[in-house]
Amino acid sequence: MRMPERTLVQAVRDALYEEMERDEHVCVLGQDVGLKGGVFKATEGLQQRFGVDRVMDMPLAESSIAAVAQGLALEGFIPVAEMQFADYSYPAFNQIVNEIAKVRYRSNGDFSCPLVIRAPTGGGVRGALYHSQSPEAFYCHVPGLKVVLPSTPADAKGLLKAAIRDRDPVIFLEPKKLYRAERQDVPPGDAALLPLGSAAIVREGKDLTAVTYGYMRAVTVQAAARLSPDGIEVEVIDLRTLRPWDIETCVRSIQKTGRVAVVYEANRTGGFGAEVAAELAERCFASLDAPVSRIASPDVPAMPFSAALEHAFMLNPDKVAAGLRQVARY
Amino acid sequence: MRMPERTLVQAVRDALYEEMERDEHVCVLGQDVGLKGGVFKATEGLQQRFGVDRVMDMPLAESSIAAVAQGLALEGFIPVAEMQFADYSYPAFNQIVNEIAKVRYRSNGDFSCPLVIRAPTGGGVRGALYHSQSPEAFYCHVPGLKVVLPSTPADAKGLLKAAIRDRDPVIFLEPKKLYRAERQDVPPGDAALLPLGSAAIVREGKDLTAVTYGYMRAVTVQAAARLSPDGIEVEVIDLRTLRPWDIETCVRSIQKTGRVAVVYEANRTGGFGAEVAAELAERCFASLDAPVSRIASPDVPAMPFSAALEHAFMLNPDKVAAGLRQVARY
Amino acid sequence: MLEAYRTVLQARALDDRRFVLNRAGKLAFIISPRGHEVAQVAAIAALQPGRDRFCLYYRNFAAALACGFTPEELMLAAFARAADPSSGGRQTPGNFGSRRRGVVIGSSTVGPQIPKAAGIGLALKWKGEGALCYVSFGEGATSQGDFHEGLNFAGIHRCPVIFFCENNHWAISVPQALQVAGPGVAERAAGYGMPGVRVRGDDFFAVRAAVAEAAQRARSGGGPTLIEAEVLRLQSHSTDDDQRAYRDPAELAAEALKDPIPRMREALISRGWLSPQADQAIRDDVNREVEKATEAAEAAPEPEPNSLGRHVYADA
Amino acid sequence: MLEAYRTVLQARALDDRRFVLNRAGKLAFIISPRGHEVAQVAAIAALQPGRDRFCLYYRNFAAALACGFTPEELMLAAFARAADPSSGGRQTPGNFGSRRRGVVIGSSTVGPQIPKAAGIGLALKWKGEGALCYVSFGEGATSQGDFHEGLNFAGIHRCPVIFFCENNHWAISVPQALQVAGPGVAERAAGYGMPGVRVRGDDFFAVRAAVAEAAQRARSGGGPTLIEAEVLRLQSHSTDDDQRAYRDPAELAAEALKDPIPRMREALISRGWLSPQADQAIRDDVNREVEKATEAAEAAPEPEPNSLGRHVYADA
Ligand SMILES: Cc1ncc(C[n+]2csc(CCOP(=O)(O)OP(=O)(O)O)c2C)c(N)n1
Ligand SMILES: Cc1ncc(C[n+]2csc(CCOP(=O)(O)OP(=O)(O)O)c2C)c(N)n1
Ligand SMILES: [Mg+2]
Ligand SMILES: [Mg+2]
Repeated sequence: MRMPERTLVQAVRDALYEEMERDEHVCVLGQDVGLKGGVFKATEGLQQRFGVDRVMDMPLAESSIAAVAQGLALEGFIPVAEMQFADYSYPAFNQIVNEIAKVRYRSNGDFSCPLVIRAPTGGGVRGALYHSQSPEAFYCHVPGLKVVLPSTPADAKGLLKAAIRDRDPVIFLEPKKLYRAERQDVPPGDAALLPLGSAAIVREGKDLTAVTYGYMRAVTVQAAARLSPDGIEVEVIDLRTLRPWDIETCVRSIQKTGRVAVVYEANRTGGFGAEVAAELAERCFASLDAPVSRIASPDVPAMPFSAALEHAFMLNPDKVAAGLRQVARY
Repeated sequence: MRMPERTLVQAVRDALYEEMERDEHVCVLGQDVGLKGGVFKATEGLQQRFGVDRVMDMPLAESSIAAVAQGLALEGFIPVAEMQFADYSYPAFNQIVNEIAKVRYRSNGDFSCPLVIRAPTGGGVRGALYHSQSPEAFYCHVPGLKVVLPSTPADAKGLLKAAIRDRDPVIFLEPKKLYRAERQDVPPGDAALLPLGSAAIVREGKDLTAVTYGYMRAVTVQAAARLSPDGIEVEVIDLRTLRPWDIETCVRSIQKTGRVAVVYEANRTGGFGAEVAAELAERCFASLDAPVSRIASPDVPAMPFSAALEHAFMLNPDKVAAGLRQVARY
Repeated sequence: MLEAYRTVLQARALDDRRFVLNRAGKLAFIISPRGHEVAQVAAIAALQPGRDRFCLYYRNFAAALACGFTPEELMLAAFARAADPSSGGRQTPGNFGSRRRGVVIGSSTVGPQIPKAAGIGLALKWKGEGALCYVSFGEGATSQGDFHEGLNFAGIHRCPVIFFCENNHWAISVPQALQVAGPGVAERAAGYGMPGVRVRGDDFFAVRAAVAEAAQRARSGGGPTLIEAEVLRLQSHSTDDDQRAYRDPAELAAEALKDPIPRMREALISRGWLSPQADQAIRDDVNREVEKATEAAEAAPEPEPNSLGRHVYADA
Repeated sequence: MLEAYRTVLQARALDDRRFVLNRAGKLAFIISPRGHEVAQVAAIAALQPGRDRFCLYYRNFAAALACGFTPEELMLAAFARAADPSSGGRQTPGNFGSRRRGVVIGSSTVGPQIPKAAGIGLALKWKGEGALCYVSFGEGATSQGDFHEGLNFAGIHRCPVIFFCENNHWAISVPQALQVAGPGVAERAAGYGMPGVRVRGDDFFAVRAAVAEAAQRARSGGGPTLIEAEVLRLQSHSTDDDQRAYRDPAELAAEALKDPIPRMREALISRGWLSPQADQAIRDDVNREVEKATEAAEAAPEPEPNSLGRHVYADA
């Protein structure tokens, strides 16, 4: 059977559609998710199919979007809430961090709050300071939350379906730059399911490991190709889930290569790449032939609107290749 | 002249008092900061001295506390806003991260927003899940913010005065466990001033560097003393300012000791200690005789109310000493 | 009716006992419902524990009893014992939760339960079984953005929610005049297209009637109601606070004379539903219960240190 | 008066030009004020740019012109040029800021300017010079907690603030019925103890009068006012949106006939303040200006890539 070619945003939509078909408790809520189908079309057609209750246009108030989702989850529904942009999840920060993440713990297991909060993340689409941020580090620091950040259509579908079935709250960040970047064969139905917490080795190599996620996966793979002619073979690992993250796969790779760079799109200081780098530097100390290096965005609020400044901000294959080369040559 | 013996919370109050005397633009706002003088007494007597405008009791709404402070700053006042507990700064997260931190950048330097947001942080006072959190990593990941976390009365006074005079927004976190833990001679007036961004070597040692901050400074110093009889001399560095942090002082110490542990009270994963560890592991690669180790709190939402569970959660000299010993023996 | 009165007395006696234990250094931290008890018990008396949902706040000690928590359970929470049904000693006492009783676990954070209750209300509306969600909070909480977002959402979708504000006119040391712009909390309701009701919180019958009417509206698809019960905070905010530092002594003295419990007793006696003898019998009984609860709770085991990491996620 | 009319025409002509440039792939992203221009210019006409403060939102293109931004400056922002006075090309056009003009730099985030304006109002009250803070937003923004917190604070302290809601009944695709519980935005004011006024946004004189009255109140210590101007969104939300996907075609067609600019012209002509000839002359002049502004802005240099790291902190 021919698997359908889907973009990442279509894969997200497929996952929502299938899970809503599977379980009538699954519902979608957010700004413009209804007739408009979301500003990126991730919920297109869902309201027509499932009605205005199960696909609910919410007021412009992110805190209440998270809170209402939580209320629904506490009553046995499985809400998938959309934050229109990850940059706009901050008004909901208290609901997410103090409330949703801690429901299970603070009730000593009597209550739980399984829900998904989806949000487009990252830059590269001329979105400027407030439609380009990469806030995953905030959520990765919160015990009680899981954080997923896929980078391919198939992963997005498989992980979103798994997130919806997970028993804990999941922050699901979708790199908007990749929404329509490529088409891929995506398995139909449950064949797509992928467990949370497992990384993918997306390029094999023996000289150097690059650990990355999200849009940086594609950039890193391209960068790796540029090192190949010089005899440097980079192994690229896509984490896919950031909390919990797949330390073992990374460690095994570094034991082979002896070198590792962490490539991430967020601001360098305090980004999730710091956690990855710190952990791998500790675990792999004896195997390392070079320092664990971080290749990340500059410590500038986010990428400006100007194309020239956006370009200056963003990592691209050239910059990443240069960074990888340094690690290889150390 | 005999310098007065002050607790940390008194030193905070002294700094506020002196800065308000010095510059009539300095004002204080927050819940219960007025007649009550703050739930920890950090603003005691200020309203009586400076009046209800300059020391303003705010409604129970953290987002507006941050927003009003920002409005005042934009008009040339120098607000020092209090969040009653750092755990309750999250309702203001959008105002802090999207607004305050980015005013200067997004206006290309036309506007600025110099203000201070003070909040008691950390645990150990039976405050349970919502009066014990250590959220510094969130703010340390935000370009445009500075983050200070002092651990002694003198540092608290000197750094708070500097924060008030700084031209950028500063998040000023005060370890509540230390508010009344010790008394110290604190220099009067401007003699107390300390620049932001400089660490202090608070114990010299040749065998191992422990980088820490906040309440963990005292715990680490005690832990270090337990290693001394075994001939292990730990150099303890108190970062004092977390953004920007004093990398050079740490690097110099590690060049001497060859070993480093980062000790922090926050949840381990994604904590600010990850940034410190990642950076030092990279910078000091050639000098390191052991992996950079992190000694941190478990990935549990925060410390429970039960004394038994609080104790199980918190780092103490025993736990830290055990961690340091491992690094020394690697 | 006498059941409700008994619950009010239980709350007071337990609270008094907790204070003694706090002074003796045995309990770390207490928030007293003193002055709010009658309003709380009256509100719950108009509802259906077991069927309805309750998002309580930290001062709802008497409401928790009315929802079915036993004195011993509340003492277990005060002592942070493993058997505390709300959180196994993880939260400060006052964060009530019990899935089987429909009491939704809260946090110490002021305000977030309000839009959460709107979401629960939406779920209950979808379920269509006539259950409602009751959510309570102080007037300080009405300043939070979450208050507005919760009322707005519930108003738009006509969720079966009762927003119950216990207005004691103080948020720790901040008086209502610096907290609530405009005439009061009840007046906020009109802006959301819902009825707003102000009621004397020391009048058991008035509170119960106001809540019963709101419940009737909620159950029949008429949507949410905002009720403001005016009460007195006859104690400092918590055992960490001393209100004499910021309140007028004359006002405090005057308020001390307005304890709602004697008023409730007199109402019952004047209606012939209670005799002084019966009153004394209930009090004695309650006191014995408090003793037993205290002893049992104090003797109960603390949480196991190695349980610290449990329930962060489902699989641990 | 003709000045204001000219500003309205400027806004329309510039916006039309931006759309052409957007279609030609020269401008990345535009938010049109189409349908809001008259209300915006009327509001600013009642105020004192240079003296007052203005917290504008992204749809306030016409308001920005009324505050003193020049066509060329706004085109520089559209092209994200280095000389864009608001942000040097860092923000999407529509985030207006100019310290010397009292236009407080905003962000693309919906809502946070509302309590910020309350804080600015407090500062202005302290300064005591009679200046006020004007803050505008759509009806969607009224759902944010920040709306409530801002009005509550300004109400408590009687800050000199004008809250100006441009209610076009849509927040991207979400209609007012799913956004605003209750009768409307203006009715929210009473709950905060401030006057709430609803006004037709296509009536220049009515808007100007409402804002002038609010300004008079603010300057004389009477506190804040909430004004709701009813307007139409005669374009899709932005160039990234197509409202035909979610709106009734008949309604769209009916609204297209209600453009407020012809209405304003007719009002001026019927009062004898404008002749058809004068109107044409203004239009020709405005068109020339738009051409010049576009050419100059397109030719202006982009920001230097190495300026990326500037102004994160004061010392860089
Ligand atoms: C978000 C948040 N901010 C601050 C606090 C600290 N705090 C706890 S109770 C309280 C006052 C609450 O007053 P009110 O809502 O009137 O309830 P009352 O205690 O008077 O019953 C404050 C400021 C908190 N718990 N949560
Ligand atoms: C906090 C936040 N959430 C979501 C968005 C995305 N967004 C931008 S404009 C808009 C609709 C705003 O509608 P309204 O306030 O009515 O103003 P209008 O555009 O109709 O003038 C939305 C949802 C945002 N910018 N900020
Ligand atoms: Mg109160
Ligand atoms: Mg609108």
